[in-house]
Amino acid sequence: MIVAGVDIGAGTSKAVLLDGGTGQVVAKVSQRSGARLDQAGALVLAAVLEKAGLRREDVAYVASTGYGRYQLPGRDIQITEVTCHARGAHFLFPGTRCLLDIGAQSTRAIHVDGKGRVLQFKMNDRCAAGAGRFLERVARALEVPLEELGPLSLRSADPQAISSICAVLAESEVINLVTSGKATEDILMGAHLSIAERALALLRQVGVEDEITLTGGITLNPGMRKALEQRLGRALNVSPDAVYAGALGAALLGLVRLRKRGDAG
Amino acid sequence: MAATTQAVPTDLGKTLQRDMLAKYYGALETANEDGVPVAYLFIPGNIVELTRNFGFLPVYPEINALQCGIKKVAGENIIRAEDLGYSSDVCGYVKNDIGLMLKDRQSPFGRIPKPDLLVCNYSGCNTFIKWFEGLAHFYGSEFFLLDVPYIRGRAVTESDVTYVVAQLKELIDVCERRTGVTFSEAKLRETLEYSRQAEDLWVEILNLAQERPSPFDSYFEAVFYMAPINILRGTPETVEYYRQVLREMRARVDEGHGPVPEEKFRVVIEGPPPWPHFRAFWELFKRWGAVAVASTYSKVGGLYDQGVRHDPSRPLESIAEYTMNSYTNWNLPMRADLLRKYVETYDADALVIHSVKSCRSFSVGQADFREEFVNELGIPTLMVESDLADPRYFQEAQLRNRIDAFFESLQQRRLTGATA
Amino acid sequence: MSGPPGTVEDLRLLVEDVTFPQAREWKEGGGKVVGSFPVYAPMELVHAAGMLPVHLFGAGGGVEIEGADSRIQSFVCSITRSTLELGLRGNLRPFDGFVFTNICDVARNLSGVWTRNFRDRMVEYLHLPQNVGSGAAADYMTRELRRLLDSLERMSGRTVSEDDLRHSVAVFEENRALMRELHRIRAESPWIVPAHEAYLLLRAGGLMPKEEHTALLRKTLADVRSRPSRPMDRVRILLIGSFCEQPPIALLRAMEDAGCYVVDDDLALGLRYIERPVAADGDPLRALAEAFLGGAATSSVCHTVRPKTEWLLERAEALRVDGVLFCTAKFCEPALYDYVPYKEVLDRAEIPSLHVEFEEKMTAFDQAKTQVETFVESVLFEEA
Amino acid sequence: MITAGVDVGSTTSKAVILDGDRQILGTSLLPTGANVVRAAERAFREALTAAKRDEEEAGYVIGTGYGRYKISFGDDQVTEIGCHARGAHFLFPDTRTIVDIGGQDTKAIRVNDRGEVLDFCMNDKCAAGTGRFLDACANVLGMTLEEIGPASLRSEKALRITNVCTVFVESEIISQLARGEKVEDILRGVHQAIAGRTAGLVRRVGTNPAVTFTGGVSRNGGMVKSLEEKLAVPVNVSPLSQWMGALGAALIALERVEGGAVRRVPATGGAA
Repeated sequence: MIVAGVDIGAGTSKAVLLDGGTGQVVAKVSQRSGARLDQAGALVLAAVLEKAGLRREDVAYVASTGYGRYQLPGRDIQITEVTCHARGAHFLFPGTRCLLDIGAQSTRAIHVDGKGRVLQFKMNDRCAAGAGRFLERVARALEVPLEELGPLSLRSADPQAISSICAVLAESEVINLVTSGKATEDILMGAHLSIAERALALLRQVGVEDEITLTGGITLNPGMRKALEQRLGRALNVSPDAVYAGALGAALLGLVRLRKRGDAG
Repeated sequence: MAATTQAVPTDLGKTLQRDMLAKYYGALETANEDGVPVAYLFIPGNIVELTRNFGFLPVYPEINALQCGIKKVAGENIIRAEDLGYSSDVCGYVKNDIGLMLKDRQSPFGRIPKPDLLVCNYSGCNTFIKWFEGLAHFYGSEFFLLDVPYIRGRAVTESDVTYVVAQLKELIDVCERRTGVTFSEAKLRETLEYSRQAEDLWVEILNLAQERPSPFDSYFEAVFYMAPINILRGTPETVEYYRQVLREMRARVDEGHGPVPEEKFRVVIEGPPPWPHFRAFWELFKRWGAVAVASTYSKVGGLYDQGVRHDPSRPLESIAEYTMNSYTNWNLPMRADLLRKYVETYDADALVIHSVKSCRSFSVGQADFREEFVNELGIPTLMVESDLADPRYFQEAQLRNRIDAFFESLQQRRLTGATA
Repeated sequence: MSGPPGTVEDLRLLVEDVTFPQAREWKEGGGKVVGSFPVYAPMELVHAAGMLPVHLFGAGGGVEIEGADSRIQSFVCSITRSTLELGLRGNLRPFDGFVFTNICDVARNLSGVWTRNFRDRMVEYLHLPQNVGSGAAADYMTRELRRLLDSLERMSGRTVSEDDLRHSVAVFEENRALMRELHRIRAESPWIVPAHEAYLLLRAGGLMPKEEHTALLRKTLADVRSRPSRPMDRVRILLIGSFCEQPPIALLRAMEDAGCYVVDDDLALGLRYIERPVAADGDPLRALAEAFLGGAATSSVCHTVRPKTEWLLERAEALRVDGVLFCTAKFCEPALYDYVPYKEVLDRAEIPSLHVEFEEKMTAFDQAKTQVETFVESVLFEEA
Repeated sequence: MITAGVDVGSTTSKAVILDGDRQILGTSLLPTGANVVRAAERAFREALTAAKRDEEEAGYVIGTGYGRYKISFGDDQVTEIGCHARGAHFLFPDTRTIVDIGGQDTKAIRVNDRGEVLDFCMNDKCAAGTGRFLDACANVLGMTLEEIGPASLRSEKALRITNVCTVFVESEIISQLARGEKVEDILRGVHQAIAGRTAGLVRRVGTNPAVTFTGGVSRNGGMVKSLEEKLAVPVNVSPLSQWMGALGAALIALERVEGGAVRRVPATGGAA
């Protein structure tokens, strides 16, 4: 039997089809959510079914998560993204004990147990918020395309300290660094380090324990990974599939509920 | 002792204070091991004369937090406290102290001993109660709360004094129980006499800022002379210290020597300084030849220039009145009158308000001062914002922009004689 | 105003009405009105002087902040800004006087801002003793209450006799007893009395004449006892931290919908601060003082002889809670300091806890709701 | 003899060239970008070209804006508060209050009858950069800065936007969108929120008429209308509002020359 996990985010929506028998991912799709959040879930679910050559009837259970989890008609259950991210990360890296999810809008630190269950979690207060938006604006101020932020920051020799506590004040610091003529790559590495520091402050509050898995789009940026590893002083699990952690977790938890309902017959 | 006429070494007061603090921190280093009883106190309304009666060594968490700021370790202490769960929105002094505690109280200026007694004389700041309640939780040490009523009308009331004196007696019982030393009123009178003499001398020094040019900056340099009157009161050394500082300042007046090459603007400054960026903040004013001729922060330890004195003939009553007369225990109308009095007495050109996030007991209501002074009294007033302990709250470019704009407009109006 | 509010929706409209209809109606009837800031103030004295006591809890989201934003810095809680905004906009015109108490440095300084901006009104700052264990505290507080009563007498033009005081204390005691009964029922069977209903009833008591509120409580208690009893699969929660600035009512409902039964809370704690009976004989002012010093609720704004962590663990056990929800206003220092030792003792006792921040003016709280949902999921699906 | 004012802002750099009797001969406007020093020089040269004059004729050059310390060829620096005040007073001699919603800060300035600053008040740290606040809102709604003003005017019902902080207003707008609120109503709410807070600042320096609204945001018709509503007074806006800082700097430079000041910095050598 096939289970679907649908993660409806403010920026992008992801859907995953999981084969209950083999426990393997049958298909996965990620696409922009667009302005109409109430349709984003249905659209991405249809896309993943099409990719797998299946029909809606073939799916035994649908679990939704993410910002728009309440807006997926025909779902069996909605589960929050923290619970799903934890379970998904555990599936990708079974040794995971800590999860750091840095998204466009918000940052989340989660401490999980051996089965991927949430023990402690902390969502960003204003300080670690808006990491993605912050980098977009820094890129514009420095006239650097978004995809080059990471690689360019790696060439920094003397990263500029950006100590501000929140994304807005940090941005003013970036602008002041620009107007005082500092090198672009040094400002960029400073910006990455300032996000890393604010995100790691959240992680330390839930307790740091190896292995640490990164999820969220920003963590695919090499500059961001270097900043995090440098500040944390230990290796981090990263995988391009990490962006599907939420949808994957929803499908896995859906499978648990489905089996429970099955036993209950 | 007649003031000797031979030349006064430069920065005499600054060096002597540094030596006194080094000696003080040296004694703290081994206090716990030597079995010396340690009492934690707050600077505003501190009752060091009373604790000294029982041989307590005083520790002031605010001074430790301030020193950490100047020695650039405040940032790491604060982050360590936030990792424990303290919010980014609470006072930087508290988090600095908690951060120190989490690193086994090892500071750049020596190891701070554990408290045997927490005397929470929280004059003027409710956050102090939460600070010491936290320390009582982490250390498990005895906690005595000296309830210091906030001034509601225009002055301390008799009912307030009765209440504080009754509590001081209860504190004496606690101290006797903890140290086994019996209270000696004669010794207290002697200590209070030394305090009174030091306070007289300190006021004489502060008044010298009425000179043109002022011999010292009563905000940025006052901190180099404030420690003894705040935390080492009640000893002959402190009295002698202030005689030397007075001698130094009088010599500066005779030579027409001041903190800046040319004193262009005399200002009164309200609010604590940003310790982690102290030099940079001072520089933003020095560039304009601006000198603080009076400040409220130098009165946090006690409003001696407003007549508050320890008095050996009325020991407990004068201590009680003193505890309620720290600047932050004065209500906002009283603070506004004092600021106006300073502008007049020290012939200042403007008022500068440094509003800090960590200290709401200073900051909330300052915007009303700005409007009252500009609109009703015609005194140019600048308000800028940063923090006294958290280095992450100091945006130099914004501060420079506002300070430059302010003195620019003062200079322009001085050239064309325009009125407000 | 057509009689007492009937439904929960009426209560919500009354509590969220920042034009204070009850106060206006009382004022138009020739009476005087005295407002107090959120946490505890002995409003029996205002009642005894024949004036209407009103508990101010800021404006919630009910007013757009403009004037106050440039007078009160951004690192201060929203209730301070919205209360000043209500004053600047004239919403508090029916009020003849205000009583502030020592909640925190911000509330203390706000009394100074008040005296400067509203010079034609009586402003009192009552110093409630923090050294509650001192032998001199009862005498001191009795003198403070006498001082407040003198200025209330000057304002109302009436001398207040000991009998007036005893009568008012009795009226408040009866009201408190009924409120305690409602909270006892909720702690036992929270599905009968949702938290937002108990909260709205409590808040309404701070807006209308006490006698009218007591009648409303009697009617509600009769109705509550007859409600059907069908519990749902929810998590028993103790909610702490909202003793001064109040969370939006919609956030409170969202937390319940996310799967919580709030079996006890400190919402609007100032309105049920005295937990033990006030002595009916002797000097009524001293009786009020001793009730405050010996029988007050535990809150972050007043020091306690016994560590607050002991109180928290005792409370959590007595209520058989599944978790503790720290729900604190942004920038609320007293609550944020107590959170750290509280969390430490709960972790040691393996009682799950979550910290959520709010601002009274919030209209969107998806993040807070998601966090509570996640917390409920982690408790419910313990073995998932 | 000509004078120049060069305003290096966080997002754009501007320059104005004046002649002896205060006629504007040429202006320039270009994105500041990553290299501030080059932006200042380019702004200065482009304004000279527009004025058909060359650099040697400049009697005095004053730099302003956040990048003023990076203007190597300037004779002096004046803050944008001083320059906006002088520029606005030159264009509207009866103005006594000037409001500038800039990229980094919002300023309310009181001036006397000679355009000299008597008092000023700037935004609170957390309500930083209202210009950037507007930029963030436009970004979340997928619109340009030029579109959001007119769009806000099409709204009938203003939604209340409560967040002062740029980071949190974005999540607030996303929630409103998710609830199906109309974009124009959200934008009206955003403009009302900014205008409300700006009016609060203006009241603190005193709303003495006439009020002049300067800076790039004053080109947004929605903001002008909201500000007039909140202040309950008409507001002067000039097509030159983006060059107000540079114009003020050039005027102050002219006053310096009239006061006998001489250019101390050699020409930039006309580097490309």
